Amino acid sequence: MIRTLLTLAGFILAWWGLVVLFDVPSYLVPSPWVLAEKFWFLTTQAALFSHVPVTLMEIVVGFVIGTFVGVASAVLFTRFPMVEVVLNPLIIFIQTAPKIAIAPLLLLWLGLGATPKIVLVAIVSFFPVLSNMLSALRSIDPNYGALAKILKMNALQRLWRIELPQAMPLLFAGMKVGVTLAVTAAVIGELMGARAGLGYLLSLGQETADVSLVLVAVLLLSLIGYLLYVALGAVEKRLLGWHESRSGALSNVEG
Amino acid sequence: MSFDGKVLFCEHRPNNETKLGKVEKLKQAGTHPQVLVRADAVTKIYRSRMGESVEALAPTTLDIHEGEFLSLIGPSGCGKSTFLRILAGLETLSGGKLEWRDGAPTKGSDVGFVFQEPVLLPWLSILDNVRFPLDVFRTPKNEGNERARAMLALVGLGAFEKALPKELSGGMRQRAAIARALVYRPRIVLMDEPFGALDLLTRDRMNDELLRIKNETGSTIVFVTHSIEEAAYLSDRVAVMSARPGRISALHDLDLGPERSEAIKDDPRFYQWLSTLRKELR
Amino acid sequence: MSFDGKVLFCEHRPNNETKLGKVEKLKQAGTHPQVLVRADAVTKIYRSRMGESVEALAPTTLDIHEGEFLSLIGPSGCGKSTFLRILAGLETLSGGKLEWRDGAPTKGSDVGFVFQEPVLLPWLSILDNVRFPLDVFRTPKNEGNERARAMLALVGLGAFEKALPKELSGGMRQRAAIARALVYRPRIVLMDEPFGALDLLTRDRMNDELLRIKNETGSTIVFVTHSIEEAAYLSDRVAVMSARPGRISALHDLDLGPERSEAIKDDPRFYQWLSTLRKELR
Amino acid sequence: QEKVTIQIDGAAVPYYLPMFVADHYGYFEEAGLEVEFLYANAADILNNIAAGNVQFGFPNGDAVISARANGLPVKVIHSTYQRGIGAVLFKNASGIETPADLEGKKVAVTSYGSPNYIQLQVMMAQAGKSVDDVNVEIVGTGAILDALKADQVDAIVFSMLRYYALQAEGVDVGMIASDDYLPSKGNVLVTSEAYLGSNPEQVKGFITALDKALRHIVDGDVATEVAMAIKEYSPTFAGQEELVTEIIEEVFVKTLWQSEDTTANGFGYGNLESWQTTIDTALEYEAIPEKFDAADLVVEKPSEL
Amino acid sequence: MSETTLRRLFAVATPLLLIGAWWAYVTIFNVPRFVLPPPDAVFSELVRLFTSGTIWPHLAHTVGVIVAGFAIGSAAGFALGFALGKWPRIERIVGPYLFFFQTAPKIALAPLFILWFGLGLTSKIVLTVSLVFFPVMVGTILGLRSVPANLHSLCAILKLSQREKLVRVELPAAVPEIFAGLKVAAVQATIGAILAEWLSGGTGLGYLMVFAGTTYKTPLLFAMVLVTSLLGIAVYQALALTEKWLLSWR
Ligand SMILES: Nc1ncnc2c1ncn2[C@@H]1O[C@H](COP(=O)(O)OP(=O)(O)OP(=O)(O)O)[C@@H](O)[C@H]1O
Ligand SMILES: Nc1ncnc2c1ncn2[C@@H]1O[C@H](COP(=O)(O)OP(=O)(O)OP(=O)(O)O)[C@@H](O)[C@H]1O
Ligand SMILES: Cc1ncc(C[n+]2csc(CCO)c2C)c(N)n1
Ligand SMILES: [Mg+2]
Ligand SMILES: [Mg+2]
Repeated sequence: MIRTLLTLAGFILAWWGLVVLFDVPSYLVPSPWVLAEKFWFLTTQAALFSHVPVTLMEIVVGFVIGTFVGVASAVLFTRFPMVEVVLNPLIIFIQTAPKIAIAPLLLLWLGLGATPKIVLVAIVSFFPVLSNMLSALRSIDPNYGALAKILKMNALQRLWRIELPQAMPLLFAGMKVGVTLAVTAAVIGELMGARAGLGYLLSLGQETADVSLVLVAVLLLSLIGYLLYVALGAVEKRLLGWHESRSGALSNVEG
Repeated sequence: MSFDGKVLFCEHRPNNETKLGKVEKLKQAGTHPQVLVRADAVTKIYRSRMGESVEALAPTTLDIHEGEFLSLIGPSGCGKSTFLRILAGLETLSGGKLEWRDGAPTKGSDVGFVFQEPVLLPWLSILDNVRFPLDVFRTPKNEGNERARAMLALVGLGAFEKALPKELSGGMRQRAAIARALVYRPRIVLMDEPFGALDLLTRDRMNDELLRIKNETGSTIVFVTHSIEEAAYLSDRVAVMSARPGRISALHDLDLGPERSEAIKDDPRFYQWLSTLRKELR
Repeated sequence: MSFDGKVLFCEHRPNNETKLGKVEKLKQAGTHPQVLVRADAVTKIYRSRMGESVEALAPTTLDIHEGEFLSLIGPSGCGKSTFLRILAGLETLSGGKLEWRDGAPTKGSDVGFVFQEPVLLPWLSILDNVRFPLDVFRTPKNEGNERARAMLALVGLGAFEKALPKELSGGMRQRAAIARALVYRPRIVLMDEPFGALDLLTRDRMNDELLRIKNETGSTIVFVTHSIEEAAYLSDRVAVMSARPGRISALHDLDLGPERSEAIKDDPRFYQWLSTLRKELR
Repeated sequence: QEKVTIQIDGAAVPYYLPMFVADHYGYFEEAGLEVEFLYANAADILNNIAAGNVQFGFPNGDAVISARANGLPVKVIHSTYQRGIGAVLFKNASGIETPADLEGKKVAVTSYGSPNYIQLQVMMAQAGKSVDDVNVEIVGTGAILDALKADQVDAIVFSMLRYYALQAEGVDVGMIASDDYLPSKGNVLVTSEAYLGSNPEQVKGFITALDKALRHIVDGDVATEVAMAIKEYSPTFAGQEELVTEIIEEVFVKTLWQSEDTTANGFGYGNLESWQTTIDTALEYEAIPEKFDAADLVVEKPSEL
Repeated sequence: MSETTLRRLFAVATPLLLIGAWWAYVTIFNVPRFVLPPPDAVFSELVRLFTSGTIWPHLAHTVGVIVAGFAIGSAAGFALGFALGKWPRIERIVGPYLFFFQTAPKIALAPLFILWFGLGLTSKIVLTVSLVFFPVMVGTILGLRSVPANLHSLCAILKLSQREKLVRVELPAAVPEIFAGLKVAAVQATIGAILAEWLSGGTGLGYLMVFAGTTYKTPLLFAMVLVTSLLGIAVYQALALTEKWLLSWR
């Protein structure tokens, strides 16, 4: 904790130093002080923190949906490989199709509210979860399948008691990638049409050439993403104490 | 032989009181032993990655009797595990068929399997691993814990219930896997070299415990081992397998009576069987 | 004892010609056996996930002599694997120290290790798995193939060189792992129940092969087994361990002579040792 | 009360004062409308209007021409800004003063299909040169301002509003207004043909409210309204009230919202001739695929709808 | 019908079905062209682009950015993943910055890239790389850390050098995790290339999309979306095939 604060302080000092040393104009990179002022100004005058929950909600709800659908699809794909054959091109199409291009379509189908943003977040966080979960399910030692068969476990029990725990490390890796993409997706969603949210603030900053506003929005967005990431890491640590990736097997130090 | 009469799965459990071999006893009583499952010309051909095929099991016919203790012995790679896995329904057949008297077991709690390697769930403590089948069968948690703890004490792991599998020695893991297979008292238990990683003392203790459990529950046990002593000590019948292609080369009905204890090791018949089996394995 | 004189690692290999135990013979010759490595009050405490600690190895002192065959026997969970892994440098010490006569082995080809479970690389064929150490040591491919094939033939897997590990039976995998540990003729071989998954016949053959290889190369072998017969048949010395905390409770210098063959099983001293060891294990 | 949505180009900047005034003083309510403001880029706005996702839009006039030429059934119902707001922006240090000075300079436009590019072509042609004499760089809307700020380019052709934004940021910028070379329209009120047909009352109501707001601002005190708008609709501009007031008084009130045409015909008058010139020039420079009649696009007298 | 025939059948049938559904949706709901053009309009646009040859420089440019960005990004992600995976201390020190940077929306950072790397190809590749490296890095870290403990023991016994251990044991063992990352990275590479071209430059499929978007040439827009997706699918399939081959031992 203390070290985190120290490195943070060091980072800010270095930033300040560079800005002062090279006399970087504030319209290119504002100094930490200018930024702090902006932050204070936005908080007191422009209800900055009314924008945070808007975006946070889009990210969290979309991410949860995306993760859930990702896991479910992976399970479906491993149970019925044909489903993957049929759906995979469509999935990659949806992933790579520039969201900006299909924005009006999304609005047409989903309206103007939070839904299209949530759907966008869900779409992008879905894919890393799917990809990693598939990989995980396919890596499971067949012996565990045999155990499940002996005990005549039904599909749900197998999923819940054997496959999910086993897939947990890769699933979390997928979720970590997913959560970082979710932030960007929420921003893109808000660019399609919004009146609040950090993505909206960001575009407002760009519209008005206000670098500090842009940076405050970006930093808050990153912070949201980072905190979600850290939260995932904490949950992972709790759940994955048993796994090799958590036991320092690499460094060969004793437990 | 026809499978007449609708007898409930494992309903009929012989009560072993005499010193006669089970099959013998049943013969005396004028009844045939109840066939629980018949492997009828069962074969298994594995197709390897290179497209070559390995005949792991040549057409093999074998009846497994209700309530018996049947051992499989044979050289490494002769198809013992394959046969066991086929009985458990883990392997598809390349030929022949498996006839269950009352249809293949439908409940998970009907069959217990001890794999050749202990297949423990690495994220569960030893207690949770042993309780795992009970959880799957929705046994109340309290009762499950009690039974799992009792089983752990039996295999000498009472002090390790909180440990993770990776924190155990090889033999301890194997014992945990045995506990898991027995904790729900399955009607038929298939064991693939369960005691291979155990020292003599532990092994002897486990042998006796296994017999005790079997007598209590009347389970049918099919048992793979490399130890001839173990096979002779435990079994009603011993099937000797030979390799490439795997098949049953001899099948013996041991006349050592249903009750086994250390005393049996002084029985001259026991030594006779040892030497017979040893010879057949060469 | 001081380690005086700079003798090259494993340079001095006793030539066993008499029927005397090695230690005995060296004593007669007026020399002490060369200590290859000394475990000096070595202890190992595992700290488990829950913060509890398990004393796997109480302070243990043991000299391992150059060129000897030393067996470790003891109940499951007593610390045999732990001790072996400590010798191999796979485990950090919680106390004490390991003194190598000429410094700890620096080359990969100095030490061979057979793990309790066969540790094969699942993506390599059996031949590639066995050749793996040779590839690592940059042996020319041709020579490597030749040596790996010879080793595979020795363990009876000649026909399976193209198979993947998962296509083998448990015992076959174990044999492949043994072949891999021996293919580069390491100076010291540490074997953790290498023959546990093998049938009697294969086991006997492997025992003899192991002795042959040892005599050819003069390697030092530390061997964990659950079979007292095996220990007595193979070893110059047998260390008996007892459990919780693991320690060496007895250390025997078997006076069965350096040359071992089936004949030894008729030697009354062999039976004496068996019963001694059996008693000590109780 | 009818719920309608208007999508406005860009973000909530106080220059959209008429909208805010109409909302704040209940002019929309009077017209039976409950108006929701949303923000997006011009192309999305026009697509959404055409698709029926939103009822009204307030995009740039040039974008509407392009949309209409490509078959989007959109209609300009109020030519709110009488002049174009495109402009060449540059740092004064670059020495640029007239279009002729752009020769040999790096000039960024957002795309070869954008109105900015036509404006640049027209400017160069009128200076007796050609667009080939400048180094045109394509930089997207998201980065074009930063490209200028960081001296990646010498000039950009973009919205003149950025001129004020840059000045507020402390950048020493200059501007050449495109409208002096090629007349066009800035933000205009747009709806779809379908909505105009089915909901003429709402459309009329909106226009009435907007006109009322414009009148309110023009006749009243800009400073008061700007303070109100910033406080309620555009809080990030807090502290810049004076600057904004000055810009609105000098630029918007004098040159954008009012013209000779509006004095004669009321706010939002659609001068078809001037619109047609813009359309024809776009065609001439191949920015639109085919010619069409300005009257099909623009309502000449909004108040008479 | 065998599974492979079914697979082949569906490889053709799925796209056809999708196109059918697209066409039906457009006709039945009378969706206007500027929202979603009918398939035939998009295809004739595609045919026009390819026969006239105008697409080639754009396609080549985008493919170049995708390939370069994917290659450099994967390599960087792998190298970083290796460093962070091997030395948890490094992860503790630089990890937070990396994760923080990664969650920053790239659209917002893009101007910064232009500031640092100019208007040319470099900033586009850097932008793509910044999207590509992360999933590969996360996969690599996990892959390396999940190598079974007993394989580490084997390497310790044979005293494998760091490099040799990586090549002979850790990489093969980590293939599933790394490829899970690479597949996500493939998709990210196409998104990155399009995003980069959307920000600057007058060539590339991304530029054509902006052009099409601002000039309401919806068939062109969707033609580009289609081509981009096909590129993504191609990269993805190539990866899936490679993975299948590498994991044929399973
Ligand atoms: N990684 C670990 N973490 C915690 N405890 C461990 C770990 N490895 C081993 N132990 C404990 O150390 C003790 C000795 O284990 P070891 O594997 O050395 O036994 P062993 O003699 O080889 O037994 P076996 O014959 O069953 O293989 C056991 O009680 C075991 O629970
Ligand atoms: N998945 C597989 N693919 C191909 N061949 C296999 C497979 N599993 C087993 N085999 C082959 O089948 C034969 C029998 O194997 P099985 O495991 O039944 O032997 P086993 O009698 O249990 O031997 P052990 O005592 O060594 O465990 C072996 O020759 C083995 O190579
Ligand atoms: C306050 C404000 N007004 C209008 C626009 C619309 N716009 C975007 S680009 C451009 C120049 C095109 O010629 C214009 C006018 C804006 N973004 N912000
Ligand atoms: Mg087997
Ligand atoms: Mg052990």
